[in-house]
Amino acid sequence: MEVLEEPPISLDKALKMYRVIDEDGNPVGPEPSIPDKLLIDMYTYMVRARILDSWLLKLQRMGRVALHAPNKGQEAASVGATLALEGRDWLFPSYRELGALLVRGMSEEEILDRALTTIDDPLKGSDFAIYGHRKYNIVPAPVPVANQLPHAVGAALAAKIMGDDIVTMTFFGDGSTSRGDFHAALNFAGVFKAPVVFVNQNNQWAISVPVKRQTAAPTIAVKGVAYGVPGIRVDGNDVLAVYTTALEAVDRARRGEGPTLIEAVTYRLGPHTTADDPDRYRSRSEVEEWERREPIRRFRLYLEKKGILGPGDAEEIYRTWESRIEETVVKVLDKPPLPPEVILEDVYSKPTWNLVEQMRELEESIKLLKELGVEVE
Amino acid sequence: MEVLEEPPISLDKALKMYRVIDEDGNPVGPEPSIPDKLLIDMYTYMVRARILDSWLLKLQRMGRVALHAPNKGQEAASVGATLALEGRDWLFPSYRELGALLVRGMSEEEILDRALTTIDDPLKGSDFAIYGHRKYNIVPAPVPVANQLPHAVGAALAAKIMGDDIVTMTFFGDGSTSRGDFHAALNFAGVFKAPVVFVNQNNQWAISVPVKRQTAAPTIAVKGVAYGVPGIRVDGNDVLAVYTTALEAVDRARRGEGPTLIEAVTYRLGPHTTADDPDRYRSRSEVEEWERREPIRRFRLYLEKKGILGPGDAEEIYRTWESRIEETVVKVLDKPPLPPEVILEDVYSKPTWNLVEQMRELEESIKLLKELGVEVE
Amino acid sequence: MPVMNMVQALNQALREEMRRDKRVVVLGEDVGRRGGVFLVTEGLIDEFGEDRVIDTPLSEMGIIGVAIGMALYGLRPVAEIQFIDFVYEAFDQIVSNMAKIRYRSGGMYSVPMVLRSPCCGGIRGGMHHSQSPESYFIHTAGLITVMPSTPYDAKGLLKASIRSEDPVVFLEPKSIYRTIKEDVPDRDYTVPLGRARLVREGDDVTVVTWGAMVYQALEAAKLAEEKHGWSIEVLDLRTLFPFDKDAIVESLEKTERLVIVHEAPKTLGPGAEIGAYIAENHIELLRGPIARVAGFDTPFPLVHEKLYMPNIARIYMALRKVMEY
Amino acid sequence: MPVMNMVQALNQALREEMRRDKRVVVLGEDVGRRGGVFLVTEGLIDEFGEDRVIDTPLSEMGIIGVAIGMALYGLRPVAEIQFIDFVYEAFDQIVSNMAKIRYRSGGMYSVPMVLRSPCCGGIRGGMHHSQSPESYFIHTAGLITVMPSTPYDAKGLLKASIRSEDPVVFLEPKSIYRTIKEDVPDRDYTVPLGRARLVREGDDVTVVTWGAMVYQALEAAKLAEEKHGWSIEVLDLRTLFPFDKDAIVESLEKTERLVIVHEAPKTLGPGAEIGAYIAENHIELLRGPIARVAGFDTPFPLVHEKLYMPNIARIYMALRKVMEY
Ligand SMILES: Cc1ncc(C[n+]2csc(CCOP(=O)(O)OP(=O)(O)O)c2C)c(N)n1
Ligand SMILES: Cc1ncc(C[n+]2csc(CCOP(=O)(O)OP(=O)(O)O)c2C)c(N)n1
Ligand SMILES: [Mg+2]
Ligand SMILES: [Mg+2]
Repeated sequence: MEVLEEPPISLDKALKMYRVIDEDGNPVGPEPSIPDKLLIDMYTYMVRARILDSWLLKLQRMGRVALHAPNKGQEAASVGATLALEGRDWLFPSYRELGALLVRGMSEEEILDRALTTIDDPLKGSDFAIYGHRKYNIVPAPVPVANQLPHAVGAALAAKIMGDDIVTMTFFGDGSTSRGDFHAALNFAGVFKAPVVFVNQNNQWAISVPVKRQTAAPTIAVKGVAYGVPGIRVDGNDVLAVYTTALEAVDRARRGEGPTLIEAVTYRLGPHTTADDPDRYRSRSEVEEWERREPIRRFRLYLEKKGILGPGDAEEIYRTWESRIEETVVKVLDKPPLPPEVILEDVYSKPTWNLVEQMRELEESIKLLKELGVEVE
Repeated sequence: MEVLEEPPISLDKALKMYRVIDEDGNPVGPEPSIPDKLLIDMYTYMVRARILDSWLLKLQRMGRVALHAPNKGQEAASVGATLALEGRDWLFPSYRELGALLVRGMSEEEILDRALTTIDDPLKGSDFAIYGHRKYNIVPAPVPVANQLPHAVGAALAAKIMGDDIVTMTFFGDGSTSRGDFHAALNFAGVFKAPVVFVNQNNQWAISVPVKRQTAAPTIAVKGVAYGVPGIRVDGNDVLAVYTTALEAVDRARRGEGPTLIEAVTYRLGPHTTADDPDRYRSRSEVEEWERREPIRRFRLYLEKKGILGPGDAEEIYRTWESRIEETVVKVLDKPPLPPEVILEDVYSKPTWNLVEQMRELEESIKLLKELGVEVE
Repeated sequence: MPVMNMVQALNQALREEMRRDKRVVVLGEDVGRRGGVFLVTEGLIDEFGEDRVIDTPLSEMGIIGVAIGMALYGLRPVAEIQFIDFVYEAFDQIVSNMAKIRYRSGGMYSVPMVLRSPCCGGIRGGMHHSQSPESYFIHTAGLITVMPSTPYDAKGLLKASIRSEDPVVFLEPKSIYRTIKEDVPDRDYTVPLGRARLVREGDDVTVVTWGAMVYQALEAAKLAEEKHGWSIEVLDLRTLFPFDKDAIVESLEKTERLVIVHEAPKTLGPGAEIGAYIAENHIELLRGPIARVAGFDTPFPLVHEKLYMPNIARIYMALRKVMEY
Repeated sequence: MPVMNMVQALNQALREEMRRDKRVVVLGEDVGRRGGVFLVTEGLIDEFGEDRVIDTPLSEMGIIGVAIGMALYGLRPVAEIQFIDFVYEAFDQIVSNMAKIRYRSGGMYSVPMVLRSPCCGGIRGGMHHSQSPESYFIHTAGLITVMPSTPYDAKGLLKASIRSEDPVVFLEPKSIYRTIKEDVPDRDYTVPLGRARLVREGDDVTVVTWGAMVYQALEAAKLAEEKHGWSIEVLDLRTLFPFDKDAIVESLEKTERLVIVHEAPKTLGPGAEIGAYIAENHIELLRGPIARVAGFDTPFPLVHEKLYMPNIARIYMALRKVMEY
């Protein structure tokens, strides 16, 4: 470390908030040039995520999904950021990124199979609220928050070492920045110039803890300074701002210039999870204020003002996906569940002897339960 | 988190390096007004630390000390910072702060009892390279680096909660900033405005890892930004700079204005520990360059130029303490060792039944070893 | 005496201890306004304020590390880990400090704190909201590990833990947070650490268990009695370390048969220590093999958790094994 | 065949595997220029460069978390923890991810990595440079845990671990890093995971042990033979999980007496599982009680470590106990 006489660091981008359109869909500065088709795709992904989210809520209330972490209000961040990736890139999501999964190519059916742990669940009955699929280079999220951050860095470094032209992206919440994993991941990424993009969804709350109680830093983006990682703060409810920022970050990473920390300022409009009661800790008026800023309406207004969506188009998109997704739900609800044996599989590449013994115990116990006429589930 | 339009943060103090005197002991700006007696004390503490350090090295080579982490070159940081504390304040050192222990009032004899694990070892044969004493509010350092940081924050918060007018101070190295404990501690301190002073001894190396490989941040002090904790970078080989900065930070904490992160830029002139061989990873010329900046010579030149030390005074101080410490070493070398039973004590407030059983096993085994005529130590 | 569930009993224990002793503070994620995700700390912030009921940032390492510092200074912190499955980030602080500071300081410093946390399965919590990691704590010298199975014990054991001079890991089986209700005295009492509770008397087999598994064991005992007339004794260990070896031995002197039931995975689950302890010190008491019924040696599954956890069938199979040897 | 110590054998294993497979990378604190504090990785950076021999920042959580990410992507990382005593910061990554990713992803992703680390006592390393925490790993489903006791095995087991599709915790007993030397083939070979090694044949007692304790057990066996003519069999477990139950049972069929020796603290040390396993599945083989000789249930002490660790006297006492029952 040298004696520095001139501060070479500007915190501007980490403290101000970048946005492309305002809360009523009016441009506030130069607009990125994005093909209409992509703009409509963006919109559609957000709508699909919103519909799927509300279904998962419903299915949880029906007892068919163990737990769901609502995405409502945060669609722009996950859709906008993920659209900046190429198919070959790797994604390390958290539990609140339905939009990202869709953008990567996961279908509603695959997501629902997962959530309902049907026989087709690609993760074979794994934990709740986590999604992933090798086909789409999505690594299933761990529930302990921030755990995935060092993984994203490691995968990025691995790609770099192997000479693969791959970028990784990872999502995490404001609360997650307090964890050691965040610290380690940002630090390693900075030191090794890993081609990784960190997308923080600062949705203002970590369950009941407001971001002011999470950190005394003025923003999340500014934390990048501690790691030599550029931090950029964007309006996370402005899908255009998120997309253009992510695109730049992904390009930067691909060019070998290292990681970026993007703070997408957004808001969780729903409860933390289906097990939460937000009225205990935050005011209705705060929620209402953020309802007005929600990303889908806002982007729709923009697209309509620009004439990219004509009258009725938005409703059409909504209705199309509403009925498609409903059909999928019906189909998935009908699938059989996973068989009991899965609970003893995939611990090792081959079952160890204790698991072989325990498989016998499991089978015998199932038989006995039948004999006894006892329902344990 | 609000949308900030004006960056309110200045990184100046975290990027530039504060110093009072240059490498030849000439003032480079306004000098703090410090009583002569205190200046001489500062000097004396540093000299005592230096002498004790070289004794511990020798004693390790003699096989009487298990391991020592040399302090040479870093005396100004630990002495200067600790002098800012009041007696009632709490210290959470690391393993390289002999000067801090002396400033707090620990005697050479207590330190040597510890290092040699004599019958009088206040920590009863605990780990090596750690020192502490309830009498002086010094909590013995854990060897896993940075572990003590959250403790310092917790103690500071406890004092605040109990309404005690107490500040805590903790030391740690540049490498230690990569650990989760650093992250958690700084974050909690920032959020809760804990009355704690973090003193980072940036001695340029974590064993063989240079600070550039430790973090891509331009300085350690700048990391404070991530936590809303003011970071100040000082010349750690300039005891006056360290002292005045620490004094301000301690005052700030005492006034309830929260924590400070001080980066003391210094250099470890010796090996990492007595088990290390620094020639494997760093150049002699680098070491020589830093030899010229070493804090004791530099401060001595200052004191002599100011006439605070007269001709021969410095030699006198050195000789006095050299012989005093030698006497102490001789005395301590003669003390009997700790008895074997200590290894089963202090696990719980009262021994649990398994420890009672194991005490019997230990006693029987010692008897048997005698019978067998086997020496196991 | 009011009827309470375990959540209410724990809440009352905290409240009474905080009233009794100003040094008792509560900290953790969402313990304040939210009252904890299971409402164990509900209302405490209103009575004791933000200084003593502290909503922390999302850092288990920070929560435990800071609580240790508080305890060192002289407070009696009760740190909540939201689910014990998230405790691992704090493992370094627990193993290297919470458990070792007394030893490291030659008895000069101590860390009288409680780490309390909901544990165990049975609520469809999946891999990271269902774990029973008590083995990690039991193996760590310097810690006391406790798990109540009733509201009465929950209150009394938590109070004893808060007053303990040693650090306590206090595990709360969340599946019975609200399902078991009983009379709980509205006044101060403690349940001593280190002592098991005889839940059911019997002559033929000793079942050692704890937490929610007590109720599974009781069901299996009933079944075995109905089917075969076997008389099953059930011991609730309550304190997992230091465990009440005398109670186990006393029971075995009568039954000569041992079954251990726990949710934690079998391999090096707490049952291993109990089994080995008996095989080492009291093998003459055993008529035949011991049996362990435990969580399988896998991560905790989201699906089929009732098959993963010891259930009536699996416990009954073990009883049959030791009886028919 | 060249004579090597364990450090040289490990170094050669790494070198050969890195030559054989480009996906093998090494990362950790001071593993590059410094060659590791015990020189196990010495010279690797010169041959394989900074991309494959990575000096990391001082963060165990980062080392393991990043290694997991590398393994997910397709590398075969060998992550060094400088001393296993410092592994606990990484415990969340180990328990929640390294051990669980295969399960969590329904077998879609895996983490073929090795966490290697010097362990155990005997070098006056004190509380945080001497620990034997293998129980934590053995109890964690999804991990394989290995500890060699000879240079030959060290090389062969490390190679097998690097090639394993499952994550391996590879513990190296540092006190015998340089004290034991033997012929080690200069060519490629592996020692299979999961199989014990018969170190000494005997008819009267089976001693199950591993790591540096193998040599203590051999000394005690010699003493017992000299003093009483007892014939002691010594099994080196080598893989601590999944452990070679068949080898233990086969030996017990002959000796009918079991002593387990390990440095890890006794309570829920690995000996608990071995003891309980036998008491559960093969109690008919036992003539009398088992015995465990283990580290005491305390933090590892700086002073008197040779009294803390199993030594000839304590092992001999156990042999006497099982023989004289
Ligand atoms: C390590 C860990 N601790 C606690 C929890 C329980 N928990 C689940 S989500 C959550 C809050 C996360 O907040 P944030 O990171 O902001 O993400 P958000 O839920 O707002 O999307 C908590 C405390 C957890 N999942 N992991
Ligand atoms: C958690 C942990 N990991 C590894 C070590 C081994 N180790 C001891 S000191 C050290 C380097 C510490 O560097 P720094 O924090 O800069 O302090 P310095 O030694 O330079 O004073 C390392 C890696 C340790 N003590 N603790
Ligand atoms: Mg959030
Ligand atoms: Mg350093």
